[in-house]
Amino acid sequence: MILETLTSPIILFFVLGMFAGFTRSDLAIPEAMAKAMAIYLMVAIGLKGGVAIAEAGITRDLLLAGAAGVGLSFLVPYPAFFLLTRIGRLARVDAAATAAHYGSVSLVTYITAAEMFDAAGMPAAGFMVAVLALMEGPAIISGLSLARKDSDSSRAELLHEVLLNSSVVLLIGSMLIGYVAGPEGFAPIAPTFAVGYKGILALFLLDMGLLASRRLRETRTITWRLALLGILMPAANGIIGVVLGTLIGLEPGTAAILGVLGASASYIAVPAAMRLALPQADPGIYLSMSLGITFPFNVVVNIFFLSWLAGVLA
Amino acid sequence: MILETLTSPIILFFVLGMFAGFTRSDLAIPEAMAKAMAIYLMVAIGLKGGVAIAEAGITRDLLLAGAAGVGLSFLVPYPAFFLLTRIGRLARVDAAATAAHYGSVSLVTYITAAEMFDAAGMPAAGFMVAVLALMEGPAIISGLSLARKDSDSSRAELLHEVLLNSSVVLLIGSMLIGYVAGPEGFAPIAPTFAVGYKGILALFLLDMGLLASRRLRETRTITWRLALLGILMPAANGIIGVVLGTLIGLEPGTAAILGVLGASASYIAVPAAMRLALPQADPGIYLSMSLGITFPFNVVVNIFFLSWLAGVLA
Amino acid sequence: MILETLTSPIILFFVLGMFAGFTRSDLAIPEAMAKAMAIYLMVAIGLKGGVAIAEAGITRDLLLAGAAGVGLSFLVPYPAFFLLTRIGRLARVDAAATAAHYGSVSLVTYITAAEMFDAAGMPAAGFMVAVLALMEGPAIISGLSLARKDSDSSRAELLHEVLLNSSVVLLIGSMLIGYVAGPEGFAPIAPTFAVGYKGILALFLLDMGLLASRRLRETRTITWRLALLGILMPAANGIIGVVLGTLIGLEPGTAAILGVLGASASYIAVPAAMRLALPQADPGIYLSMSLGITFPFNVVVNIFFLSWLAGVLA
Amino acid sequence: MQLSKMKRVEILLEEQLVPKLGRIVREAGFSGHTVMPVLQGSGGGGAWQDERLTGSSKVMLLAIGTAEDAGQLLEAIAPLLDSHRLLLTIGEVEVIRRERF
Amino acid sequence: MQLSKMKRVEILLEEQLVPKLGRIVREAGFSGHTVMPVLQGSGGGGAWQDERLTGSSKVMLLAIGTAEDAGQLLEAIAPLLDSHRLLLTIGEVEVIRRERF
Amino acid sequence: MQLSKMKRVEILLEEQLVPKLGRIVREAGFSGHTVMPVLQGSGGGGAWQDERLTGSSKVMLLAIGTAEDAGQLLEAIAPLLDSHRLLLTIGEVEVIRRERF
Ligand SMILES: Nc1ncnc2c1ncn2[C@@H]1O[C@H](COP(=O)(O)O)[C@@H](O)[C@H]1O
Ligand SMILES: Nc1ncnc2c1ncn2[C@@H]1O[C@H](COP(=O)(O)O)[C@@H](O)[C@H]1O
Ligand SMILES: Nc1ncnc2c1ncn2[C@@H]1O[C@H](COP(=O)(O)O)[C@@H](O)[C@H]1O
Ligand code: NA
Ligand code: NA
Ligand code: NA
Repeated sequence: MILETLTSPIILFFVLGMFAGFTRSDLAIPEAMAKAMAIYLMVAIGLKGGVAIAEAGITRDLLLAGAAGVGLSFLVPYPAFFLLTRIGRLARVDAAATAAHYGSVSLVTYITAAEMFDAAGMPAAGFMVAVLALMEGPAIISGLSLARKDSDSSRAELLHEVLLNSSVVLLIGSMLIGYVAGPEGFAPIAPTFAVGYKGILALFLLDMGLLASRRLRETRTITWRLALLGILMPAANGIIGVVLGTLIGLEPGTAAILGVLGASASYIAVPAAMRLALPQADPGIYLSMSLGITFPFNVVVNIFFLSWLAGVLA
Repeated sequence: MILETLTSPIILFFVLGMFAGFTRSDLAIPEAMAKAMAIYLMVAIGLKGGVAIAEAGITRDLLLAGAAGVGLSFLVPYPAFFLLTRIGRLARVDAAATAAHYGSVSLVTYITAAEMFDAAGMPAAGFMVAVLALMEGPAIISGLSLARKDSDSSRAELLHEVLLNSSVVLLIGSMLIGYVAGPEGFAPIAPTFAVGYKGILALFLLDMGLLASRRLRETRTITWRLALLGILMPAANGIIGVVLGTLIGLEPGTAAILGVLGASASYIAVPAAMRLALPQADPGIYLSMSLGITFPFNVVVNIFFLSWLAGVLA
Repeated sequence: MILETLTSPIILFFVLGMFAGFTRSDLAIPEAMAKAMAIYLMVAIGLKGGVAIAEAGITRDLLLAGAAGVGLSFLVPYPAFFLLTRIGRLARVDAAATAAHYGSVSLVTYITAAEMFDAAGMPAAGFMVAVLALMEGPAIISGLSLARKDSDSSRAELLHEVLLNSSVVLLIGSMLIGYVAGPEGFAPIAPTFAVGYKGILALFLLDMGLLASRRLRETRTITWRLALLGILMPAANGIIGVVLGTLIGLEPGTAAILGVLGASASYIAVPAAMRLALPQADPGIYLSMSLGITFPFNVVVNIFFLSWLAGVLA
Repeated sequence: MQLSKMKRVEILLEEQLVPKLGRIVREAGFSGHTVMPVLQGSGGGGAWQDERLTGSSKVMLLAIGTAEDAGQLLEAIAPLLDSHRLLLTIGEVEVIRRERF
Repeated sequence: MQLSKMKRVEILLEEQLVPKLGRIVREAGFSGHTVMPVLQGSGGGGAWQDERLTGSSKVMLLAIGTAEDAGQLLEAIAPLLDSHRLLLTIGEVEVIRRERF
Repeated sequence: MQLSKMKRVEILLEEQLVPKLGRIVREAGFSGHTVMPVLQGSGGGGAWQDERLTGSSKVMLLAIGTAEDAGQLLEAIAPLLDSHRLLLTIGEVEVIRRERF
């Protein structure tokens, strides 16, 4: 699988984006195109997950995986905060904001992993999309409590942001639609969301490569200690996720993807929430770590490692 | 069909958009993506209609339906104006501008209905795309004459706007291309415009739900009387269209869609024309009515009702 | 083939765009949509070319065609400069900038020709995408040396622009990805880049028609002499390219497309470079000629003529 | 470097009116104008948001000219201010090469 | 035509803060505000580029009001200037129909 | 609140020149700059419209600084004004916390 990973067009487009970014090519994906692709991908996996649940029903596995995911999202920020202040030497507010990113999840990491596990013949359960959506929010709450600050915005504003931010609404909404429509209702719109899917993901990763390398290039706040944590934390969180998934009896692919969710760090939903709730925290730190270091590490190395681990544990 | 309607992903995405809008989620479809989808949908139905005409030829039905459509577009604004001033208590210029919207047509309502009639086994004739394009303009002229005002812009400017606005050019242009290219010429580009079509429509309706609910939320000018008219007028216009279509001998699906065109109110082409020609009219009124009230009513209730009516009359 | 050309939807959408532009319709393709389509098309042909090379290997033809293309790109600006100053009566700097455009190439002209040769049963070799990418840059260097000016920007900046501009990175990058992934690696993402391809090209040509006609409408700097050169130069360059291609033993379709590359004039990469390196040159001149005159001439007439010529010579 | 005092006129208007306003501005004596996008706003007539799909999009038109040009523009534009809900402000700026304006 | 002196306040801020700032501006007495897009910038905190995907997008909020309004706004906004890295400038403009502001 | 007088420099330029101008602005002593999009315009050289595809896109660069910074910038930028068709205006604004600039 290692060679397949490295010659997969999806990964290669990510590498191309990194290359273009580091060489300061003027290649740029228009903002609206990037957002359109993100919306498309969220709707596509939401629908797919919903149809899968409609076919399989609401199972014990789904409920257990959901509980495990929410637990991870709530708890991961605490050890992360500890490491970021002690080893990373960050100030309280920066450490808290960054910790929230690591508790939450990255949609693109999830999709990339799902694709690669599929191709490798150990597919993850469709319902994991629901777990993905559930894991976005709890870490934000933990992060804010770590900042010992009720945030600049009221609790109501924040809860609103956590429960109704665009990716949660799109993921859960599309999943419900897929669930209600079922396989037959989904059939007429399936071509749009099935045929184009992988190619769009490849183009999206091209943009992610551009964004990640630009982050790394422009950063002035990342020390070697922080860079190290940007690799150690997802490695550790990933292992915890896979072990937990195996213990509660998930299939290897599903356990592996729980690990991927644990390992992944948010760079879309959580930064937006932090700019509102913790504007004092420096986005240069949390974005450079989650997008510049952790994301490439997960995509190029960790996904592969976690699937191997899940296979061994099973 | 009623259950199919309510579990159709197309309608469900509209509902999801309404939900996101009402709960003030930050979900937003980028402007450029919305425009791209609109262009794609217009080209797709234009081509489809043109190919259909190339196959069937220019028939008596086409000519009769065209004449009926143009007549409806010209005449509907007059009773609408009467109701809007008497019952709706609008000032002359606001009533005239709003009446123009109801005489003209909504592309998305048309496409949604066409899809649903197709799925229900009573397809509308392909040439109705031509009727759709013909019905856009006449109502604008009636509306301006009702405003007793030659408009701020010269007659030439206005005629230009009516005949060459972007949706007319795209619809008629694509139809001509489909007609000239015929089924064989269309084949190579068919995948793009056939495979993706329904999925794109679903995403577009997500955006329409967002726009419609935002309109309703922000409106301060809609009274209960106006809200009522926003439902009564499309109901009445729809019935008139279906009856007329049946009388001139159209197939049930085709008569039903003539009703849908009569019932639908513009919220893209006519608002743009009114901002130019009747800037004194309040966009808050005509957009809230056409987009906030009439569009959801048509999509969720009226399309279904009109198809039932056409079936009964046939 | 002449009738097929004129009833091909791709050409007809170009004509529709020209019509909308000349009649000043408000039809407009959002900038982000145009860029998204350009990116998509570049990635699609890059991948296709790369897969083709992976299958056929690096052949003598590829190397010869590459050398011929680079030679054309370097040399064509010199006679062009001579004609533009003598017959066209342009000032040195304007002539040099314009000459660079004619030495370089137009992606859309290439794709359109490739599609039409395919449809006509004389396909061009996939590796010509590599030649396309190689031909972008050399003409810029020739143009600047003709301007007798080391340009406003340093040599390093310019070399960077030539080697790493977005289209070169995307084309070469996608080609390498296609090459590394090979036919099997490409399969999963093939639907996105194969199914949609021709339809997207049609929509893109709609936009090109809009841009070309707007250029012609707004221009005030194009004399009849320049307009004439805008037709003579691509005709001559095209013939040279086809003859050269035939002499070095390329297949007719491949020789024809070498002619098309010679005939085509850049209007995306080179203008961007010229604004940086020769800001004194008037964009009204070089864009009106390359986009307003040469591009339509190539698409509607010259592509057809060159394919005929290549057939005769073979 | 010789600096000259000029007026900087900013007008917030519906996108559809740009060609018309462009003509008025030029007739008032300005040498040109520049149009910038606007995302959203709120005022006496309520909140408003860019939404090109329904034709509701405002833009900001910027014109630099002499005090005389600005005076003429005010005269010409006054009748439109209310009916078209324009927002107009006039500021002072300095420019070099006044002959360009 | 009667021209009145007004203040033109420009504030550069994160897009997420627009609703909050809009409220503050209105409470300070302004009759409205207008929001314009911004592409990129650089300052003490380094270079920055529009990148809505990761939630990093600044906008320019424009508010026209009396000197009194501007004074009140300054009071209200002062605590946010540092924590939220706002950039604020106040210029002078003239308007007609001052009752609108 | 202590208000200080500053210069607000606005420069209309081709997007490709932004990095270069950014450097010049900073070397002139400004603490930063902000870039805003522009849609279209018209001037002595004819009408012009945003069309990023053919590389024709102008932007507005905004820089706030002291009168001295502005003077230095004028010196540095003068040679480019004609060859690059820049439009430059200088206005007066007030800011708080002048040490930031
Ligand atoms: N005081 C103000 N400052 C800045 N912009 C304003 C102001 N008042 C109104 N506007 C803008 O002008 C538009 C129309 O204003 P109105 O006609 O008062 O609703 C608003 O939507 C705002 O974008
Ligand atoms: N002197 C200045 N002139 C114009 N814009 C500035 C200036 N200083 C800062 N900015 C803008 O304000 C943002 C934040 O500034 P800072 O907090 O200094 O990094 C920058 O990214 C610029 O967009
Ligand atoms: N008087 C003016 N007011 C505002 N913008 C102007 C003015 N003159 C020129 N411009 C802008 O500067 C650009 C170049 O001007 P020019 O070099 O005169 O063609 C124009 O396209 C406009 O966008
Ligand atoms: Na995580
Ligand atoms: Na109607
Ligand atoms: Na060429």
